[in-house]
Parts: sequence; C-alpha cells; structure tokens
Amino acid sequence: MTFHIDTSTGSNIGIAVLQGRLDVTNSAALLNAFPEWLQQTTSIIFDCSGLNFLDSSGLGAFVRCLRQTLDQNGDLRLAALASNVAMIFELTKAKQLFSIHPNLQDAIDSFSS
Amino acid sequence: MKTLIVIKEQNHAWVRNAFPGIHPLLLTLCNKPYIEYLIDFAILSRSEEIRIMSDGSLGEVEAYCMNGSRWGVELTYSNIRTTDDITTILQKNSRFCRDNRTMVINGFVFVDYDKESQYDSIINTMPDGVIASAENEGCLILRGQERNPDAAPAPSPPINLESIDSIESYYRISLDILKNKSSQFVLPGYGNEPECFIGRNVVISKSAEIEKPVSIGNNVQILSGTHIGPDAIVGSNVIIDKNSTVTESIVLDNTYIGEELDITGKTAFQNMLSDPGTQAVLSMEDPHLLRSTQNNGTLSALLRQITHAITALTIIILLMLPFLLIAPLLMVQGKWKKRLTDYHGAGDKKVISIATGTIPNQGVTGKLASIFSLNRYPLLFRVIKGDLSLIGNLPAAVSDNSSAPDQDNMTHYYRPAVFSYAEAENWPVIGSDAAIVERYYMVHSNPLKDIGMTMKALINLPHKNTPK
Amino acid sequence: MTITETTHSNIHLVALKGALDASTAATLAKNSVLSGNLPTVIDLSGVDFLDSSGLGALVGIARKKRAANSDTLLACLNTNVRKVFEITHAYRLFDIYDDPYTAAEELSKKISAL
Amino acid sequence: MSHTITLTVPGDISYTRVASSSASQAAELFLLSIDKLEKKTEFCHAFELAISEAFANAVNNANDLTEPQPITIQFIRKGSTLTATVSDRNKPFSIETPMPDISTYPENGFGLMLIRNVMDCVSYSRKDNTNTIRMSKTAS
Repeated sequence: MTFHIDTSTGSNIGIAVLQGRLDVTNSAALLNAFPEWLQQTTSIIFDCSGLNFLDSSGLGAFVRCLRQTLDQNGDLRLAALASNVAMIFELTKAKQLFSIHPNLQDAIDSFSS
Repeated sequence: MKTLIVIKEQNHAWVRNAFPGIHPLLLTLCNKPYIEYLIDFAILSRSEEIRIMSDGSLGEVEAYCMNGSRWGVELTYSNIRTTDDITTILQKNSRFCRDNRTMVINGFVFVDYDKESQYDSIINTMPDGVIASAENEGCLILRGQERNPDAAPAPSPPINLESIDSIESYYRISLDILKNKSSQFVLPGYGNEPECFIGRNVVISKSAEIEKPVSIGNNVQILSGTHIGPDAIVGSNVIIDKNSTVTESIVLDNTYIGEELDITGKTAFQNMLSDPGTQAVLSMEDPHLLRSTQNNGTLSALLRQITHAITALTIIILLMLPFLLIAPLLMVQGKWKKRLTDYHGAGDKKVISIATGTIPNQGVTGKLASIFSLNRYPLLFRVIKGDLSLIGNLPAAVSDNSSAPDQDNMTHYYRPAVFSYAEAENWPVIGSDAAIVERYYMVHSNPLKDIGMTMKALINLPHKNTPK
Repeated sequence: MTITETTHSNIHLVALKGALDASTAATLAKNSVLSGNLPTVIDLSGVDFLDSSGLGALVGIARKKRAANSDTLLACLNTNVRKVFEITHAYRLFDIYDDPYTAAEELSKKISAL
Repeated sequence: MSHTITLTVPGDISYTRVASSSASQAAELFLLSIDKLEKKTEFCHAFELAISEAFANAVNNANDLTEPQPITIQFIRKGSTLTATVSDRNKPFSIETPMPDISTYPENGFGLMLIRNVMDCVSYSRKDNTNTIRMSKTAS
C-alpha cells in the first residue's frame, strides 16, 4: 500500500497503489491511512492492478473512503480492477457508487475532463 | 435400435473445475441432468438399449440412472480406455452392437432435438457414418444394419449438435433451452403457464417478484424483496435471501445467495460465482457475502431462551395427557429404547449428554407416540433447564466427527435443539441440505418465528415418521 | 472355481466360472496359461462374484504378462464385477470387451500387425 | 423375537465363500422381511462383498504363532438397517487405511476401500483381545 501525488495533468491527483489482498485483516490499515491522504488532495485514485482479492470488509473500507472523499467534495475513483474484484462490485451493487476505469491513465485523465 | 453414449473425461474436464463435486453427466441444464437429455433422445429414436461408456468413473451416474427402468429402457455401463478410438470402442461393444442399428453419441455434446418429432425414420434410413457433428468436438454416428435401406428418408428435422466445452457454452445452452426451446424438451417442475417451471416445496415470499422465463428446482426459498428472472435458472436446495436479484443467471443446486446481492449474467455454485463471458471466477470465501453479518446480542439470546422455555412448558402441559397415557404402555412393551449420547453443546457448555429415544412406529401405541412426537417429550425439560434450544440444529454427536460444527459455526450458528429447522421445513435432516436451511434460520429467526417453526415441526414430524 | 481353456484366432481364451475371492485366487496362479507369458483373453462371464483378492490376482496376471510384452484382455464383466472395477478404478488398467471372441480377434490382429 | 443371526466360521481362507454367500442370503432375507426389493441386487452384493473382504482381512491378520481362531459373523436387523459384524481374536488392525495409489496399482489394499464404498457406516473396535469390524447399510 503506497501513496503518491501525480501532477502530470497539472492538478494534484493522489494515487494509492493497493497490492495483494484487502480483507478483514488489513482493511483497517487502509482506513487509518486514508484521512492523511485526503488532507493532501481530494482527487484520489485507487490503483487496483495489483489487488487480487477483496472481501466485504475490504469493500466496506472502500465505501467508507468514498464517503469521506465525497464529504470533502472530492472523488475517489478506481482503476484496473482484476476480474474477480470487479465481480464483487457487480455482485454487491457497489458498482453504481464508484467510477471505475479500465487502467490508471484513464482514471487520471478522467479528473481533468 | 441401440444407443451407445461415449463420453471421455477430457471432453468434460472443465466441469470438474467449474463445478467441483458434480459428475459432469449429472450436471443440470435448466434443472434437468445432462444425461437425461441423451436418454430422452435415444428413446425418441426408438432405442431399447442404451450403454453409457467412459474412461472415468461412472459410479454416480449408475447410482442415479440405475438400470433405466425409470425410462423403460435397458441401461448398461462399461469402461473404455482414454486412448481408444471409435473403432476400438465399437469392437469392445461388438456384442451390444451386433445385428442392430446403433447410434453412437460421441462427446460431451448437447443434442438439440424436439420431443414432438420422430427420429427413428431418419436414423433407420441414413447410411452408416457421421450424421451430425458439433463445431468443436463430438458427433452422432450410425452403424450397422439399416432397417429399410430402400425407403426414402422421411422428412425429419435436422439434428443440431453443440459441444458443451466450457462454462460459456454451458451457460448459453442452458439459457437458450429456457428462453427458446422449453417446449422441445421435457423439463422438470410444474408449470401452469409456459416458460415457468417450479419444483416441489418452493416457498416464494409475497413481496418477491418472479419474471418469466424461469426454472426453479425443489426445496427453494425465495425471500421477500427478491427479484428472480427474467431468464433465471435456480436449482434445488437453494435459498435466495432478502432483496437479492437473480437475472440471466444460473444458480446451481445447494447454493445460498445472501442478502442484497445482484447476480446478473453469472453462474453461482455453492461459494463460487463465475462470469461465463469473461471466465472470471469469484470464490466467496468471505463469509459475509454468504451469510448475513448480523450477530444476535446477549439480550435477544436471553429473550429467545425465555420464549423457548415458555413454549416448551406449554407443549409439556399440552402433551402431558398423551404422554402419561402412552409412555408407561410403551415402557412396559419395551418399545421405548433409550440411548445416552454425548453431543456438542452450545456456547460454553462443551458437551451435553442426551438420552435420545426411539420408538418404532408400529402398533397403536407406537403410532400415537409418533403423532405426538413423544420421543422428544423428555427433551423438552432440558429446554427449561437451558441445555437445549426448542428449535435450532439437530444436535451434533461428539463421536461423529463429520458432523461436528467448525469453530466459527460453533459460536454463531450452532444451537442444539429438540427440533431442527430442517425438520420444520420438511427438508432433508442431515447433510449439506439441512445445513443450508438451518444456517439460514440461525441468522434470520426471531423468538416469535421460532414458536411458529416449532409448531410446524410438531405437525410435520409425524408425516416424516410414517413409513411410505 | 472352474477354469476352461480354449483358443480363438490363435489366442488363448480362458473362461472362469464361479466366485473369484481370497479362497479361489490362488487357483489362478496354478493355471499354466494364466501364469504364462502368452497373450490371453480372460472371459469373466461366468464370474458372479469378485472381491479385492480376486481383482489382485487379475492385476498380478496382467502385470506379469505385461512384463513379457503380452496383453491381457478381459471380457464380459457382469454388474457386480464391474462395480468392484468401478470403485477401485481398475478399469484404467484393462481393456474390457463385451465379447471374448472379438477380444481374441482384436488381440490376434494387433500381434500380427507388429 | 430376536433378529440376530450368528455364524462361527473356521479362520481359514477356504471358508471365505461360506461367509460371503451367507451374507448375501441374510441380506436378501432381510429385504424380503421389510419388503424393499427395488435395489435387491445392489444391496445383497454390498453385503457379499463387504463380508468377503472383512473375512479375508480377519484371516490374514491371524497371529502366525497360534492356531487359527474361528471368526464370528453376526447379522443384526434393526428397522430398515442391516448391520454385519465380523469379529476375530487376531492382531489389532486399523481401518483408516489410506486410499491405495492408483498409478502403481498394488495388488492388495483395496479391501477396506471397497467396504467403505458399499456400506453406509463402518466402524472398528477392539475389546477383550477381539477385533470387531461393524458395517451397516440401510435399505432405501
């Protein structure tokens, strides 16, 4: 789990790279780290290309992060979901809550348009 | 006419991965096991004998189809080697094929026939050789003496074959049967209107919406706020929990779909959700997607214990008279056999010893005892004592390791009881079928509902005990 | 257990009759054709009962012949015998025919093709 | 009236057939008495096979030092369940044998696997120097 600011499009976009599994054992870590990221920018992307498993507590963490971002008038977008992670979003209707992009660049570009 | 069905392991290897535990020949397409389609087609072609061959195990198929008397045909089974070609296979069955027109169905293929058509004329007049083949793999071959070689081939609908070689083709063919071809086959379930097939013991809650076409198996619970269909195939022993949607999807047997889920364009099998299009598989190891997250607090547990105790007391009083009249008679007759067994207890009580009584359902006294479920009567006092719940799980014996609840289930989802939810619902009482209904009620029951379920168990049990 | 030896298409054809279990398995080993090195078809149509000892004897015969580059084909398994093959997966080891004569002819063809 | 049949058979392998065919007949009689004949062949064969295996197993377990001990076989009827027990006074053994390796296909070791497959419930106990393997199957 790393976080950096991308300025390639002129605005500050926070990119969190998530790796491996996000489940009941480590979703709290994401929730703890998130407010700090939110202080740096309110345009945030979760790069999920390395995320290969997500359970409902992980999904719950995503939704809480999104809620916090929306409260700050920002947006949390998701990029490069693995097929099984994408299925969780479809299954739980969480798909409607997030803007989901096929790759990181797409997600970055979506903030400037 | 005879029919040889030749299906090798390699033809259906994908089934073992996608739906582990299901024998591929028993995999259901629109709730009808695959092999039954082939048997039906063989019968339409006037086959009197059918032989099923494989290079793998056929035990489960044999246990299911037996000798074919159910269909009025003679069914036999035989084994071949993986390397055998069709010529060798015919040699190995030379006695079976001798002096007979033989149709060979080769490969894990779906035969697209129509039950209203006659296939014997085409099969009897066509020359030897391949008469139909599937795009990828599998064909229909004719061998042996033609019955009327001179007769002109009678007009007959073409027979299309399609190989079932992936979860994608399985999904496509199954939904195609439901949507467009349901009149071509004999499909299981009652339907007083077309495109709607519903099996036995299906409970559909009032606020659930069912949209045609759908096919629903046996022992299915569809709860409030759910939306099933259009284009949904729901197998047997399935629970679709509150506010979930199942559209353009197949839910296979013994599957529990949790609350608030949206199953669209998928196949769901036990804890595996697959997308036939992308071949992506989601293994729902996360318990919350399968079960509700709600955890009964101590207060409601106390409330339940009190309700159970009061209800037990009421039943004790109601059944006191029959018990006092019949029990001494049974004891004298020596019909009441008791056995003390150790069972897993709930919560902090590790082990509870219960004397379970069995009463043979014979004679006037035995029948009366069965009507009033008197063998459970002494257990009711244990409810008041707090050892058992009135309704919950069938107690798991300590000695029987297979049925022991695991640690997680033990804390939240196991409540040994006098009556089990499965008994109340008339479901199978042991095995995974029972587990699914009991787990459902563990999560969803409330004290009031429990009283109702107990009454249901009291009413249903005598029927269950009555020998057929 | 009665053992009847004949030949068909120059192939030894051994028909067994009776129950093939621990008490009779040893008699197979005493038979010169079965314990020999020549290709053989074993006709099981008269075998109404087979247990694991009987199966073990058949596997032993086939294995010995295999070592001498000879085949052992089986013919006519009845339901009870097939059940034992099914449970133990022994069907993976044998070529099983429903007619002993066809089996002998096929075996003969295979040998002359070599 | 008691519905138990007890057979005592000399602990010699040549008596295997006596044990197994009695089992088949006991099973047939049992089915006849409860009038459930639909799966007769399968049910009788299951007992024939299981007893054949259990008997051979008991004999092969004999202690080489002592005289062969007789083997006791019992058939107990209870409701629609028939239970067979095979008891011997030989060396203790285990019924928890692993599944034999199919690829190498040993010539023995399939006995208990067959018993487990054809019976509904199999258990083993040792008491007073006696091994008892208990096998039951319910007619459906």
